[in-house]
Amino acid sequence: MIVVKVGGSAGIDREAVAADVAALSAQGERVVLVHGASAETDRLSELLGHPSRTVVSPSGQQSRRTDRRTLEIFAMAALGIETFSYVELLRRHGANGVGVFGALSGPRKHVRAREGERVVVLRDDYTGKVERVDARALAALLESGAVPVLPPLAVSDDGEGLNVDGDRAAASIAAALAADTLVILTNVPGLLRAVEDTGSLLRQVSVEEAETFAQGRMKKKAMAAREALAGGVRRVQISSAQLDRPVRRALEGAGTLVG
Amino acid sequence: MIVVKVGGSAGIDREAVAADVAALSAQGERVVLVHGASAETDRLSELLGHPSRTVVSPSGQQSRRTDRRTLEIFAMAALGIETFSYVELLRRHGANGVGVFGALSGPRKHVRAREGERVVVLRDDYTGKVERVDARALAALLESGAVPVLPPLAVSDDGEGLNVDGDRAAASIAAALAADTLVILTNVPGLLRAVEDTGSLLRQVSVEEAETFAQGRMKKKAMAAREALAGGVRRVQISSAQLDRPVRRALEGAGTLVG
Amino acid sequence: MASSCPECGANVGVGNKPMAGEIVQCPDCGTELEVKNLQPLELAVAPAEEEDWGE
Amino acid sequence: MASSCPECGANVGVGNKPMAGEIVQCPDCGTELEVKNLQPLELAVAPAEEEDWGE
Repeated sequence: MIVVKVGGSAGIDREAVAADVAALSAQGERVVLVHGASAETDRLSELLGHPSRTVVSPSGQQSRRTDRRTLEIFAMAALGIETFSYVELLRRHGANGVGVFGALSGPRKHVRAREGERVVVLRDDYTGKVERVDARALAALLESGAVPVLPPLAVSDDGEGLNVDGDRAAASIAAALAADTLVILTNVPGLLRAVEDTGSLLRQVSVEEAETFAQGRMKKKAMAAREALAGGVRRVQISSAQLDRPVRRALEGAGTLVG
Repeated sequence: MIVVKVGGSAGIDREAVAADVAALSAQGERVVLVHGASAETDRLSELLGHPSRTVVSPSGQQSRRTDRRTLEIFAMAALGIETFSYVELLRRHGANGVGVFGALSGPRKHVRAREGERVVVLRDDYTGKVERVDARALAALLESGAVPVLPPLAVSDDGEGLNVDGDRAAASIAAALAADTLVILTNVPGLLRAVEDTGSLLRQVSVEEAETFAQGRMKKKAMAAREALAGGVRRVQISSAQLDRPVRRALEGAGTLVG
Repeated sequence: MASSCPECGANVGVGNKPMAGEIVQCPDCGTELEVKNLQPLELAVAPAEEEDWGE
Repeated sequence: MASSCPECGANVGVGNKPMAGEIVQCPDCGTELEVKNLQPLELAVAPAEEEDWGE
């Protein structure tokens, strides 16, 4: 069993990823596909006149301000564009892709943000963390031959949709389903010793090294790797989505092996 | 096992429907919820500058012109707004709603439309009919305690999303899952002898009578009733979504019993 | 403008400004034909009429 | 403006233009407090800092 996380930034070739996942599925491999939604959300937010805003946490981490309207636009982009496209593309390449929303649950988070010199708790922020995965439902879908496709969207127990980090959601899913491998596909070759030098690829790192070298969004991927490995996943590979047959290349060792 | 179809027109109280489905699910009843998307699609189409267009079939039936851009907007509205909202609301009322896209397959249809005096085949029309239901996947989800929530969206074997009629999709699902009852909730009390007289409710009709009295969109519901009954579903009830506890009222006999 | 019927070979007139996708009937065999192409004019048997549409 | 700390009762000053949701620290017991309400000024223990966000 493999969980594949593919980023939501612009420039990701969805069809290359879908074709590769379909090929693995055809060989009898069980695959769950988790995807991002950032680029489509930004574009749709612009079109709908509610442009994306960034907030900065006290520790300096940037993230999307997710008020209710942004969450609604995020759902349209994540489910209505990304999940929709991956299910179309998986079917085009012979796999039974099934989009699933509602298998991920967790609490809404009390997010803090810097406002000038002050720090405030954002009360109307629909950001969350995955704490429970409906492994039974996902396993049942896998059992029936489907390739589940999940957006980075969870639901709180109060019945609120939540914007969650796709990498860490994929780690939770991989742990909950006792997957062998978590493949994280992104728009860089892997973990780089020096961020600006794409030649400085680290082929294998420990979790500690990963967290030391990771910058910006890669920090989340290092955190996801830690959580997946702690959850019993045997292998985490962070590799590029731009390669031909990107998933299989990652399984063959492309990018960075963490753990 | 019950399949509930709720319309996508404006004025439908989603929370009333979700609360009622959740109550049935809590009593151990297996329920699948299929919903429409017309009002949200019209609104989103306007906002995105691609206003909805209607085409008229040679027989005079009006329908949504579904070119590729409209299909994409339809997916954002159906999955990203309606399915998303129903999963939120079901969770709010204690049920494990799981949005599912990809369980319905079928061919793209060669749709004909009147263009002035002429009749043309619309080659780029993403409208379809449900021919296959992934009953294994849906049964597996029901088995795991979930309430599957499905948009009126199918996928063709060439991997194209398709706008399908929600009523007939619900009939196909009910037949495929050998459901006892198909409940169709809409914004009128039921099948009316005289369309303009909401007092002229027909409490019980044969399929032939249903098809005779049905006007406009109700024709689709009569067609769906025929297909469900022919597929082995024991009972079809067409009732109002505006009632308090609309699903249970329909099960208790509100609206029109067909068959 | 005219072209030959793919079914029976008869000559089928399509008026002076045919539209892509337009349905015309072969005057000889009565088959419903579709204007597949305009330049050059090409006719094919039209797909069967479907009675239903989407949402 | 000032209000009492819900933990230790000490008097907590919040400057003249506090913001809803603003975090302030109790000068006595050091607890992190959140401005729950402005009129009247009301303080509550702030939820724990979370290290991560969404997409």
